[in-house]
Amino acid sequence: MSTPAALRDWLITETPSSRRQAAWGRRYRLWCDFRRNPLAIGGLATVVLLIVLCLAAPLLATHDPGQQTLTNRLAAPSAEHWLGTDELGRDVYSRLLYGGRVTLGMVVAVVLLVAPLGLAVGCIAGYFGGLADRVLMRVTDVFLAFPRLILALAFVAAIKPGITSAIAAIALTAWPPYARLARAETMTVRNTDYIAAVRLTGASPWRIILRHVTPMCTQSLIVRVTLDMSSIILTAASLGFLGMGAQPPSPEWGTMIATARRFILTEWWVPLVPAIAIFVASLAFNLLGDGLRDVLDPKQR
Amino acid sequence: MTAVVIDNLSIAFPTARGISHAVRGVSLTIGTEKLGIVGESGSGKSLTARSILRLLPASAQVTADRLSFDGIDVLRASEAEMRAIRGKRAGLILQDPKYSLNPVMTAGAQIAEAWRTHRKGSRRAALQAAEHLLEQVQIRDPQRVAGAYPHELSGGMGQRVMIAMMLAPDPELLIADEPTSALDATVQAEILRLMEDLVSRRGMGLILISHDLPLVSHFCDRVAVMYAGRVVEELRAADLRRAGHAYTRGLLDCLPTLSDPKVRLNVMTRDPAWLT
Amino acid sequence: MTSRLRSAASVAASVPITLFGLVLVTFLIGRVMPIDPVIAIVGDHAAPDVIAETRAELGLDEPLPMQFVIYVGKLLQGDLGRSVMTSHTVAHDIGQFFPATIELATVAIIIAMLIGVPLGVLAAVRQGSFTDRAIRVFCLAGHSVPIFLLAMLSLLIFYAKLGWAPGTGRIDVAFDGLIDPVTGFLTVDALIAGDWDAFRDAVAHLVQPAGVLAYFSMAYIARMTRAFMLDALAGEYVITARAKGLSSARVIWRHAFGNIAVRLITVLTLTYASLLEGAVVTETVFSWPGLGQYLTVSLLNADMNAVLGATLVVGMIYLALNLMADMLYRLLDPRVA
Amino acid sequence: MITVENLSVRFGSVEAVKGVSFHVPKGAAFGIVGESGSGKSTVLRALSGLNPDWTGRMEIDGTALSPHRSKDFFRRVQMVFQDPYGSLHPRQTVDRALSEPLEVHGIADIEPRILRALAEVALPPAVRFRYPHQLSGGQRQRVAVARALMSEPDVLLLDEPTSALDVSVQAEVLNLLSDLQVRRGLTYVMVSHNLAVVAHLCGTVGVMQGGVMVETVSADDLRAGNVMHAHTRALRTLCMALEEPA
Amino acid sequence: MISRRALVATATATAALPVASWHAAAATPKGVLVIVKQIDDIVSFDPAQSFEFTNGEINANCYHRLVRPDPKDANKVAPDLATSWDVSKDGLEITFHLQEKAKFATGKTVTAEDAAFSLQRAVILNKTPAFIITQLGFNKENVEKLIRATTPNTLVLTLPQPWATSFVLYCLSATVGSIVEKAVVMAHDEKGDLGNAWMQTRTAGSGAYQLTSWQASDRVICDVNPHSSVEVFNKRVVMRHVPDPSAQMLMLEKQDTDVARDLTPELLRKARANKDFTVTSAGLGRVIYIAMNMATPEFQKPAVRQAIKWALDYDGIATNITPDTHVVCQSFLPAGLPGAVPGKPFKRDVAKAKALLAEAGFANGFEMTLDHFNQPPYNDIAQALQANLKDIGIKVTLLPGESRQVITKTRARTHQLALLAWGTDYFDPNSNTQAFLANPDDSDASKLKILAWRSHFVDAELTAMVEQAAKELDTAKRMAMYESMQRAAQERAPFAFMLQPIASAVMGKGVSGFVVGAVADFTKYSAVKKA
Repeated sequence: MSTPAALRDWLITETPSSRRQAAWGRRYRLWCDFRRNPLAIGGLATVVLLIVLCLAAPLLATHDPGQQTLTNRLAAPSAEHWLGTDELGRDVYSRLLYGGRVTLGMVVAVVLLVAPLGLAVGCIAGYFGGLADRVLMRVTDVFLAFPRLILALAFVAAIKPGITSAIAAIALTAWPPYARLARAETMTVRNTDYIAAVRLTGASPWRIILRHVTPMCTQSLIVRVTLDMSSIILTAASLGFLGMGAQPPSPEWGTMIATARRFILTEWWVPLVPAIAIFVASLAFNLLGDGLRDVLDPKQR
Repeated sequence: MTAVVIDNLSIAFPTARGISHAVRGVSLTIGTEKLGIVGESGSGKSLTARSILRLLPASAQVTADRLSFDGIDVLRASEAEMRAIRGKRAGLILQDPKYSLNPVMTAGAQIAEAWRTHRKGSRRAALQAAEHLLEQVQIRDPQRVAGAYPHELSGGMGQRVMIAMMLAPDPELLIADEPTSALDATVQAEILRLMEDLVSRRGMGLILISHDLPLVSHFCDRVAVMYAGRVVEELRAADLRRAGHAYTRGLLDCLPTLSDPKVRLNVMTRDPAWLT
Repeated sequence: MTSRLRSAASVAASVPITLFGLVLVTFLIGRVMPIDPVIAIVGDHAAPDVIAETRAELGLDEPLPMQFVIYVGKLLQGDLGRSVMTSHTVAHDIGQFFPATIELATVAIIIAMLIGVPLGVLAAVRQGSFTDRAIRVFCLAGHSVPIFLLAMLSLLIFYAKLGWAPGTGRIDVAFDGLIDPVTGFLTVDALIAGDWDAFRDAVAHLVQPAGVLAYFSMAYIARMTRAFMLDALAGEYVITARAKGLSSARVIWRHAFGNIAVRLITVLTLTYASLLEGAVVTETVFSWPGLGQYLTVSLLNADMNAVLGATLVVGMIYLALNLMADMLYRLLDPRVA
Repeated sequence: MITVENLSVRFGSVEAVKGVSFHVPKGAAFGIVGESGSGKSTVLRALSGLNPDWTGRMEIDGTALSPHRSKDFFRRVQMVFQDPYGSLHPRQTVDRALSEPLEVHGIADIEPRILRALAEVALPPAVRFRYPHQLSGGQRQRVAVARALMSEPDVLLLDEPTSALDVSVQAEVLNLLSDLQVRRGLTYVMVSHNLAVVAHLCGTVGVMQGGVMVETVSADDLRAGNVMHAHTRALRTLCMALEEPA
Repeated sequence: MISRRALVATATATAALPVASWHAAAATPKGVLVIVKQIDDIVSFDPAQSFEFTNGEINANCYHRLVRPDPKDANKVAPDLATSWDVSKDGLEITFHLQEKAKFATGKTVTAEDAAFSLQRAVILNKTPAFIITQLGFNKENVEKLIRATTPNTLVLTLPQPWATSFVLYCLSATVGSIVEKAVVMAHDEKGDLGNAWMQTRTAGSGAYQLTSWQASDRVICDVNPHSSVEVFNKRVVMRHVPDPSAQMLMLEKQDTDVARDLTPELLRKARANKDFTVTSAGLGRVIYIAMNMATPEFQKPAVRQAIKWALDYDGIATNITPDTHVVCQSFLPAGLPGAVPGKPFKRDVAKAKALLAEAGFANGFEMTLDHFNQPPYNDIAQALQANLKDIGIKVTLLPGESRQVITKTRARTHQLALLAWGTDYFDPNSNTQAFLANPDDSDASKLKILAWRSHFVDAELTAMVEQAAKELDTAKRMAMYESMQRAAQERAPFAFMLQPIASAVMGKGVSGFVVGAVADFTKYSAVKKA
């Protein structure tokens, strides 16, 4: 265990001696598969880098992201302001770093809300079938049939614009596909012999769902979540575009572009910088998700 | 006289933990005869047979001193040359018609497609030929079957369609990869008898791949027994009782039988020396 | 066949329930919006007696459940009410705005399909190769940019710099008001009027916003096509087809693709539905007077009749498309019993 | 031990099992043989409680079975499935699979029981933390048997337990099953399409065709050819013909 | 269908419309004036109902009124349909003498009968803008007696109570005073709505243009009134809805539009740098201000209100955030309106503001919320205000909202600070003065619930003075009263007036004569020429 080689042997051994070793061995093998996809590795590296940059924002930022200098607005990149200044003379580079915290934080929050909800609804509907399925799926249908952005907009407007309501709004519109996915997975899993075997041990339906069905759904869900992260960023940006996203002075990437897009013909670098950030983050999440799918969910590819 | 010559064929696949050798140094020569290739799952019998038509997965690494079909070097032939062999000169029948027939095309259309690809006839002629072929595989109402989708056919019916399709261009060699293992015992016998009959009547060669040694011996002239990627023994089907290799004998001995009840079955002890 | 129809009918039967849920949720949203709908109608400067009069006119002084009952009652008679923003009936507005969106989404889905599907097939055939990766990155790139930015970049490049595409709007000023709105689809109306120049102009105006939407949705289509194709190419019947000596083009398109076509219809239908509802931002940038814009503006003005009506229509179209995909699946795929 | 009377099972408009009756004494092995679609697996699933839509009467140890089974039933009656690839949860180690029945039934000392179970089915302790995909087909089926034995049942339902295995492995599993029966005094109901396999393990064989049990015959009579029904005779003839190499 | 097409064809007859497709079109079609603008504010074209900026401008081009604001001198009204008028000594009776040249689009001459009907109709319909006339004392019952045509071209208006004549005339110059063609309107009367439903999407006036079609959030097309005596250079005006300012700029550069109306400060700067373009601008009759709700205990202290007024960086915001689009304005009467007092008494003085706060007992500051519209420039201004107030110790939490959401909130009087905008309803100082200062009843049952009421600003002296000023017959004296009220407001009112928006329009290459003004009336499409 002390050397990398020993660790590797410990991980890939065909005869693990504990559950923990078996689980880590499985993860390591997945990692080995994942590692062979350069695009996915690129995506992962970028995501990790972004997270590190955002966590280290206070160390890396050159300015207070909220500090206004009205006399120096929309300045071009310079030694003082590496990426220029925005419409209120704030340092774009520093705002970008802090904005990543908000944006990525929103993404994480949405995912943490959506995935368990969708999983629960889908698994319950799929496993029990019958009335529970019909009721839950009708509710899912209502939310699916709702124009998504409108639902989010209405929700935000009904509460008040801001990060929390944007998160809630995006979550509100994002869960139905997860429920559908989890339901579909559950329906296939439910009829397998291994679930039949568990049923024959006399286990309760809840135990079966929780311990045996959900693990089969989580993998495709993880993939879907990773691929969705970019949509979440983009939805947040669209909300920002329509004035309903994170609100100024909060430096959220989507809101940054949304407020700066009016300078696209004049001070084009102001909207371009957060746009590149969003592009890079989205692409990284997408590539990561694609790579994860190849590994975790070979049948979907 | 068509001859398939396989000399020192090896097939390997790259995996996460190095190269896995599926077939190692197999040599076989097949003429106009009925050859059975027998072995347990993973013994490489299927890969060996498919390599003749170069129908292996893209990741397979194939090497051979010689792999030829009627003098054509299969390893170096162009895709067009291979297409001239596939179907036209050698047919392939797979295990389960549920998967090996295209589920969204009618049986008739699939047979007609095979016929047209190699005979260049009109659509109508092809469909007529298809119905005629279905008659040849002893289907009583060929018109209904021709219009049916694979999932509407029973397993035996589907396998007959498969045979008809492969016979359409009148090939010289038929490779049957476990053609009956998905079928019930009664149907299995019918299909094998049908194949044997067609092959003999048309003077074709047959390669029958199976895990069922007694079964193969009933329908083939010669049997090659494979174990872990190698041919461990080649013998005439009639000589099976006198098989020399312990593996071959083991396969026969471990079967429960109706005629000879035992309290405990014989269990094969695998000699590591078989692998070398 | 009858069992197929019966199961399809049971799916169809669920639609009214879903629609009712849709109406209820929309209605509630409308009521919790912190915007006084009366202000949207009479403005901020109106006198108190005008405000009170309008409030009564709108039935807003009734209790909430009563308002809902009244609304549903009118709805069942096909009365969507009147939009306060446009002074027209909501039905009239939808008739005016929706064709623009449909036209846009339809062209977009056609472009996305014509490019995305072959790319997906190519990626699957060349799985793991450079081509596969290049296609992946190309498609994902379109899905990684906020669509308003994609739209503005497109305007900047293809309209302002290169001059390849006309600007915003549905048609050139020169044709404004010349085409009688028969169907509401400008291209069709231009053809009905026999005005080829107007037709060409309308098509030219469509290409750019539709292209942007198409690029945005292409990633999903290409990705699903690739996944389905990989699935299909791994099928035993593909080996059968190759063993028959078919050309690889025929194996790929007739056999493998033939098997995924029906599943792809579902993907395309859902993408189409999302385009119908999701074109708000593109419509804003391209000044496209579509339903997305109508919905957004109405929502932010608390024009609840318009919001309810348009949401209902979008929801209905969504459900109808879903239903259609389902039916097509049941009718076209011989495997579904 | 097991009595089935006039059991019928419908799937929608199709009657898959039409009034099947049989009786299995305690400690005996009863085989059901038939071709695909004959309804043999359906009988087993109805008996196991996996399919609640049946009519007729079923008793185990004198107790009539209802469509909904008690926890105690699942402790006493266990099943081994045809395909060991499908019957083990792909994301769970052998250890998890074996401890699950113990946890469900609240049985203590999980650790020694698992080790004992592995030993009983002749699996080395090293496989305990492997995933199903790291095991061979034979090993998997042994794990499946071990899992079925964890709750110490009286009755084992075997659904084509060897048909997905190579013949050499089949012999090993069949030997294991007969050893276990002797050692534990288990009652077996086994379903198979292979007459020789069924006759090997079971003293009595029921032959099914088209949802009907056309004949119940002892293994000895079957071997001797003392059969009444034409379908039994046809199956027997085919089996005999293929046993002898050409 | 054919006939409509033919009509359009003749209307644009100067040259057959170029059947050019997009790539061939180097410029907008000849004889067609193309304007890009956000036009989703249009609700109705009926002058008795219309109260939005865009309809106001189009109405001004389609209708005559008795009198109009004078673009040259804000302190005068100019003749329009009425060439002259006589006022009785007591100021209670005004007799208007109408011109005879004005002709409706139907070809009929405009009569005093039409004019009287139009004003009566506005009062009877009692839609939003009706208060401009009804505040003079007209109502459904008396209006037919008090406004009447005595000859085909003489209209006599009797006031129910004495009002300053200038006030009355300014009120009549509003959009609501537009003269519609009685016969046409009444032909479309439905259930006694005086043609309101029909008129929402049409015009029936005697202006230079008439409305041809309106598609909400898409376009408005006006064609020339063939019977108008006004000389017109462009037979057709097309106003297109282009919500995105950058797109407007691109269209201007590509010569796909003649005039762009909603350019941002940055784009205006770019436009000024382009010698092909002509930028025209004028201060609007609007004011952006901060409302301090006096329900909040802190704001009941005058020193706190003054401290906020001294804390704001008026010039910094105007020159940096809103260059070209707003100027500093510290009075409720923005420049260009009659009675407006120039001058900027306040400037950013952090020390003074802090001292005032300390004086009020808030040396350590306090926390407040600020509601504002979540669109530019309000969100930028709000952020700057947040920074300004932080400097004097007031911690502000921004509460952005859709405009009507913020308005709903301020009407419910639940805001603390709110950044708002107010536009004058008619071209008379009374409009804004009354809105900001008059609050005769601060209860929830009040009949006058405008700005003073919404911020609980109760000042009996000013409330009385507002009414006095509206009745003062001596114009000079009247204007002096407004001046003193503006000074008082700066001292006492819970409003910090900050900015006056500037309307700008950019004319593309070869376009001239487009004018914007404090009120929509000053924009005359007929005067626009294209090279």
